[in-house]
Amino acid sequence: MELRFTDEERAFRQEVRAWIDENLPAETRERMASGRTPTKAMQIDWQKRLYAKGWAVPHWPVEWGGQKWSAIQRFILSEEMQSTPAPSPLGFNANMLGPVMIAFGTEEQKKHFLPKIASLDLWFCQGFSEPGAGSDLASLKTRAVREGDHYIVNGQKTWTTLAQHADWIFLLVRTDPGAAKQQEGISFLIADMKTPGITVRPIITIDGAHEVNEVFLDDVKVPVENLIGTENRGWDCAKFLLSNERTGQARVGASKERIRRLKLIAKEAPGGARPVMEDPRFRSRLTEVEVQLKALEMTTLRVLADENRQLSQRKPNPASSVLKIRGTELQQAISELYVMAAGPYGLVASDPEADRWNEPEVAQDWQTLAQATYFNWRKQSIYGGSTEIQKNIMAKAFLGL
Amino acid sequence: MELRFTDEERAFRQEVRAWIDENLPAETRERMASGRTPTKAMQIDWQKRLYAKGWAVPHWPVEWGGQKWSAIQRFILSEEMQSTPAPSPLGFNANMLGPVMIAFGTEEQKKHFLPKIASLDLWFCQGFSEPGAGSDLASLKTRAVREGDHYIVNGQKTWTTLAQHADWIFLLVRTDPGAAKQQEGISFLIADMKTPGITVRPIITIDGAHEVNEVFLDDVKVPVENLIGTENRGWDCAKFLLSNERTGQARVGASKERIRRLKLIAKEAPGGARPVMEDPRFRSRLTEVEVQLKALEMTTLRVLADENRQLSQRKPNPASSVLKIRGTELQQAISELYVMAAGPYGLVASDPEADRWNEPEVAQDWQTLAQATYFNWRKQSIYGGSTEIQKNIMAKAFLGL
Amino acid sequence: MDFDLSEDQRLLQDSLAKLLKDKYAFEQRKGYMASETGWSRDVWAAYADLGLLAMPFAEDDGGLGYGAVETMIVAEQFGRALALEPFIPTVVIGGAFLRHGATAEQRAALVPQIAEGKLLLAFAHTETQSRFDLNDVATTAKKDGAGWVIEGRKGVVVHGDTADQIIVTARVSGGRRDRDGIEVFLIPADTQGVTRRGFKTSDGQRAADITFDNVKVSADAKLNGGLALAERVVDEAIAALGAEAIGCMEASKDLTIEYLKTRKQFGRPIGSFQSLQHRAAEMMVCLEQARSMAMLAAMMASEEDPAERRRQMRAVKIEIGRNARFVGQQTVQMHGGIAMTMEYVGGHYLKRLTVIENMFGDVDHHLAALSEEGGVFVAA
Amino acid sequence: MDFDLSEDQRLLQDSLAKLLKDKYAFEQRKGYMASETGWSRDVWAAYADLGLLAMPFAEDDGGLGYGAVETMIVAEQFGRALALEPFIPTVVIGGAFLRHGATAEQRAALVPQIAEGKLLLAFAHTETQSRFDLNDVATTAKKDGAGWVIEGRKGVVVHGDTADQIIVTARVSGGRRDRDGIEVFLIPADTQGVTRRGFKTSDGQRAADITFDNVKVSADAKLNGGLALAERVVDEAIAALGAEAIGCMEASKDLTIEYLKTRKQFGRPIGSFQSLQHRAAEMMVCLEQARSMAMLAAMMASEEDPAERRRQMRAVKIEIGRNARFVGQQTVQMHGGIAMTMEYVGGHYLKRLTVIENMFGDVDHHLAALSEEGGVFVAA
Repeated sequence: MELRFTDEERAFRQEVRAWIDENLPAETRERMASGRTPTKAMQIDWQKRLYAKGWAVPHWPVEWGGQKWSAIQRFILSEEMQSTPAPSPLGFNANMLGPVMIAFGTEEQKKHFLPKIASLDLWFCQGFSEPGAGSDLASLKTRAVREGDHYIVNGQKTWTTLAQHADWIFLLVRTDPGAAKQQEGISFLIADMKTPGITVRPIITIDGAHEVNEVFLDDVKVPVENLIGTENRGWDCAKFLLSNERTGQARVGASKERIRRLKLIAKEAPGGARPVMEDPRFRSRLTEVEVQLKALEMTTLRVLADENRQLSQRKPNPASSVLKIRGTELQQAISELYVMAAGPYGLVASDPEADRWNEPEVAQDWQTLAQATYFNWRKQSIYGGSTEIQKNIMAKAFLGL
Repeated sequence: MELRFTDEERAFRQEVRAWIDENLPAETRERMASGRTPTKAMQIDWQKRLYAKGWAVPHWPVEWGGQKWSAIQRFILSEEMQSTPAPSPLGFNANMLGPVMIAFGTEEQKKHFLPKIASLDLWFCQGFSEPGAGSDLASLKTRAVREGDHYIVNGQKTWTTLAQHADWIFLLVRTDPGAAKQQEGISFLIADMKTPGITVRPIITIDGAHEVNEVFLDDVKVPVENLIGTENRGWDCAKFLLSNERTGQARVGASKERIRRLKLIAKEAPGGARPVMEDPRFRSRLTEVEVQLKALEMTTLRVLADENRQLSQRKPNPASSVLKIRGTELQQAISELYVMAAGPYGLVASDPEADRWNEPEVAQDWQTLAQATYFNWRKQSIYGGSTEIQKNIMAKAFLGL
Repeated sequence: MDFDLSEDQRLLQDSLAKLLKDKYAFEQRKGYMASETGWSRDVWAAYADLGLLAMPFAEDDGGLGYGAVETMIVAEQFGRALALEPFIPTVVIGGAFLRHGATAEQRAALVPQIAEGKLLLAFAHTETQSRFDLNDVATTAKKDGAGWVIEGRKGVVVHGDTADQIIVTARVSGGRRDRDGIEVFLIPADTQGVTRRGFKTSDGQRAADITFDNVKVSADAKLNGGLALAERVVDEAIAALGAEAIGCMEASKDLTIEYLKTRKQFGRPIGSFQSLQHRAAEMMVCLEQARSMAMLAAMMASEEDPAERRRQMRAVKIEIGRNARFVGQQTVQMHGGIAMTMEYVGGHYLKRLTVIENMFGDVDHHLAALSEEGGVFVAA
Repeated sequence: MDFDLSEDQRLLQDSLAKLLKDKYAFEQRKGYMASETGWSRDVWAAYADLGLLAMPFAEDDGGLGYGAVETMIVAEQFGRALALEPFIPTVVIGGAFLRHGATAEQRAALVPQIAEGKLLLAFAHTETQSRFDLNDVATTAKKDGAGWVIEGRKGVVVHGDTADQIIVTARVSGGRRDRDGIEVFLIPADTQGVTRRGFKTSDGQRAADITFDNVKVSADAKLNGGLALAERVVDEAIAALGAEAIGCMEASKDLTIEYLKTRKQFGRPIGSFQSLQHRAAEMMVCLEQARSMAMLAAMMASEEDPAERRRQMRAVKIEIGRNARFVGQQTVQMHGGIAMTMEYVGGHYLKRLTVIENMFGDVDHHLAALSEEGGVFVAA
């Protein structure tokens, strides 16, 4: 048992930090520091830089652009990007589709797609959720009927994150509606978003953001070579994908960055008689969150260090549910601290067109984002396996029920 | 809608307070103020004084010693006793068996028993719970077989509060084991604790107290005239009893008294640089509890004011579960505040034989009681319908599931 | 003590509920929100017809002489409907300033206009540095002959963009945070030197940032009462906002329970899952506790002892705020994704409840103050 | 970074687990608790045989030279078993005082005795007014020729009733709460003027109230290091207590899950009720988070920067304390009545966890201090 970072790991962190500092465009860093998501152009630009450096997909096999790194090294890169803050490589590409294709794809698929997935030459979105399905993913209804060398796909996907930016989509479709169990008879396809019959309709979330979409599939012709894995065994790919990389869900690095920024802000934030940061109650609440975050950081490292054993057993570590549950809670708690810090000026809505104004602001930028972020982050405990689903998984894993 | 106490109600409160001040023995008040339960002698003495005044069972019909009071008046008396603090009339007698006998008993039973129940001439205990039954009360196994003009009772009761003081017991027994549902075939009996075959064994709780007991019933002969209500319909009595007087479970008056006392204590309690009460965090926690207690006080009054309507409809107000759930939480939260206030000296165990010592105390009395009370009050969310059961009831009542 | 509504009160509740049912379907509300004012002048006129805008004023002044219980009933209905109109700024807050701080002449001139729906008011008290402290006032009022000159800037003036007159706290003497030296002025919004910049609030309603640049007003623009007046009015506003929160929580809870009953997952209604049942029960507990506090607020709104009133109102703010947060968050959580969208009413309750929590002091603000004032049960 | 136990560490864990399995059945424990010492001298001898009592000392001093990870492993096992022996007072705390504050001669004289199980130590720091502040010391030490005279009273000295020597903080100069002027003395319990009054603690263990009345000790009774020494030792004690809490929480969680699987109500195992399943999952989350902090504590126990070490140990105390409270309370709640009784082990975990939370500062104590020191991530 050695509970400290080694000298090599510390040196690696310095190298990563220096490289990010040198290569991350200032506008990207500033936009992210303000608490906003990167623009499409920023995301692509940054991922291409990472790809050129060999750091876009370090967890992939070396032959597909990965690095022979330890889990700790990968954690350090990821944490440094989150803390800078810099964009992380697009999860749909790097953590979802890529590993699925590596595990289940044909050689041709790998050769053709993996470099484009890693470099973000092709932006993928995820077509899993459907209206009415929610956490019950396997109840999906989108149909794909084989006709010659195509599947004809009809149905609807929803909550499709950043579909408006995507070049391609990977999706689960039902190819055998007569299968005995609902998890059977599902297939995993990829499709070009420009295929006729695919329509994207924005969903505006309660904070006013356009992050998610509905995707309508109307007689969409998908070549059979776009099938990943075996027909009717798509649920294997889905399960593999969902159990993959849960450690990322804790987002400890990002939360630490948000906390650091909040401390700076709260030192100046007007609190009547004194800055907000000097209110002992606010500080206690902040410290309570920090302490839990420190514990979560340690838990993340423990899960990571255990990753090789887990991978060889091909079953998820129940502690990974800990990461999702607490990681979510802490991100939400931090968003509430921002709302507290903003006080009455938190009522000012963030204006997506604010850049165009020449007038003085009616509130500080961070104040106007506080409530929007709080509202937006309620999603964290809903998507990617809701907190309720995570607890069901844990109960199953150790109650055996 | 009139949300203030009327002048008459205020005058009534003054009358009650004055009478209690005049009649409550100083030792009783002191013992209760220290956070201890009254001794048997204190309980009996006080209830006899209340009975003589006509205040022991004001919620009963006038012919059986009750008063024609409004629910608010009854609340005022009860709250004043809790705030003094004075013992409340023994719940098993005044709120459980009494009302059941009034509703289901024969004229002979009423005439013989009700005065003794009200005056505590007979101390009753409750034989409902059984080992292995827990919240699933209706799964009880104690058998009563009719033989001539007696029932022969065999079985075991548990969690029998203050059975060591009791003269009599009221109990649920299974008289028809072949009934279709487990709630059927149950009867409600009363029995003299001196009947041969009844054995009481103490259960010591984690705080070291002897409050509850096991009661073994071994061929106990109970005369048939001790049946309350109809044979095999005892569940009706039990349900009636359990839905009765839930408002008392909030114990707002007692919690207010504990809070008041804690504020006095914390003003002196050593907190290093300053008394505990001057720590802003402690004060915030205390205030959070007080605020909820204030809300619970209002909720109690609302439920009380609604009582007549509820009674006529013979179904419990779902808000009464609110009282039990929050009342319990607040009592437990207050006990945790005492633990915090006690600090390191809270580790000193309370010694039941402390009275015998002549040496100086190693800690203040309230400090030694803090953790014991905290441990003891964990029971509040378990007995009398656990918090989980209360939530099931609420879900049923308004989800209709 | 009696918690039942009188016949008249029930009538008031029913007629407003009916009006809102007609006028405030979610799609209609969207239309009002998208309009320039951000609310509906037509619906405002309907409120006037119903007498709502005359409610709190004395009959002598042209009002109905209703009290805090009626305000509670009405605000609760507005909360259920997520109504957007400036009832609280104009009728509750503006009304209270006029009742407690204006001369008979002013009331005679203004109350009928309010009652008819022709005069809108807004209360400008927040400044960039003040956070929630009413006594933290950098805006100045200087004597200018018989009148006054106002200088300063006020932020987040709820419905300040459409108000005809602005009620402004300004300092005539003393340091920025002194309790003495604050006066309240009633200033027509079209007075020279008043500049307003309207914007949307995070719940989709409207507010304004207002600057006062050498604004000259007459002597009678100053109301009587200073900071004590403003605090009394704010306490009445807290009671009304609390009642609005109750309506909002109740609608939110009803919507959620309906959803739990009808939405199916894993082949059964999600309301059959015990963890959600218990959460729903907890929502109910929160709602009932908060409702009790809204009633306490109605009771205390007319309390003459300012220290006692303030303490109880802080408790109201704390308990309603905490429980509203739970109910709002759980409404979204138990619905899942659907309540994260603008197109569904669920998330809008969370947003409105968040804004209410942050008006006139958030939970921690009042918790700190109340615990420093000795808590709830000081004299009991 | 590597969280796996080494072969030796696993061996240590296994052999202690085996010993405790033999010696610490619940009924055996009851016997030890009822004895005069409140713990078992036989079991203590078995610990000595296993080398546990020599663990933290340098090999040169007659020890095994083990570190904080080994202490963690051992303390966790003691937590699982609810062991009653004075391991932390004697070996962890007493040991650390000797390692960091004693002369080579003292160590040569005392370490072998500890290792053989013949010398017991206890740490006397709490005073009636001090609460959790180590620097709040009214007990005095006055120069007396070459030696010292100690005067004062210490409370809640854990296992102080059976200790052979008492480690005492006393003030040689300065005001009651000054950080300067505190020294640490090692005083044989049978020195004239030392009066002990033993009592049970709320978890059924033992402690003593100790008065020092004109107690004369020699010059070498004073250890080197003063308050900084005491703080360093307390940080090591916090790490060990944290590990003990983890063992206690884990056993508590295991017991509860076993109960959920086997106990039936309403015709089915109560573990089939989703609300209890989710609560059990939350227990698991709490345990894993707390366990992470126990590891952090083991890592930080040897940190030389006292400010950094202190900050991290506060975080450890806070997170383990919060989670331990949840696990302890839920153990009782999910069991129901059975865990309210002395005859069942469940409630004893709650009691021990409560005591641990209240040793060397409760959650709020460290929360206040840590938030005033700038929080966890100050330099990160």
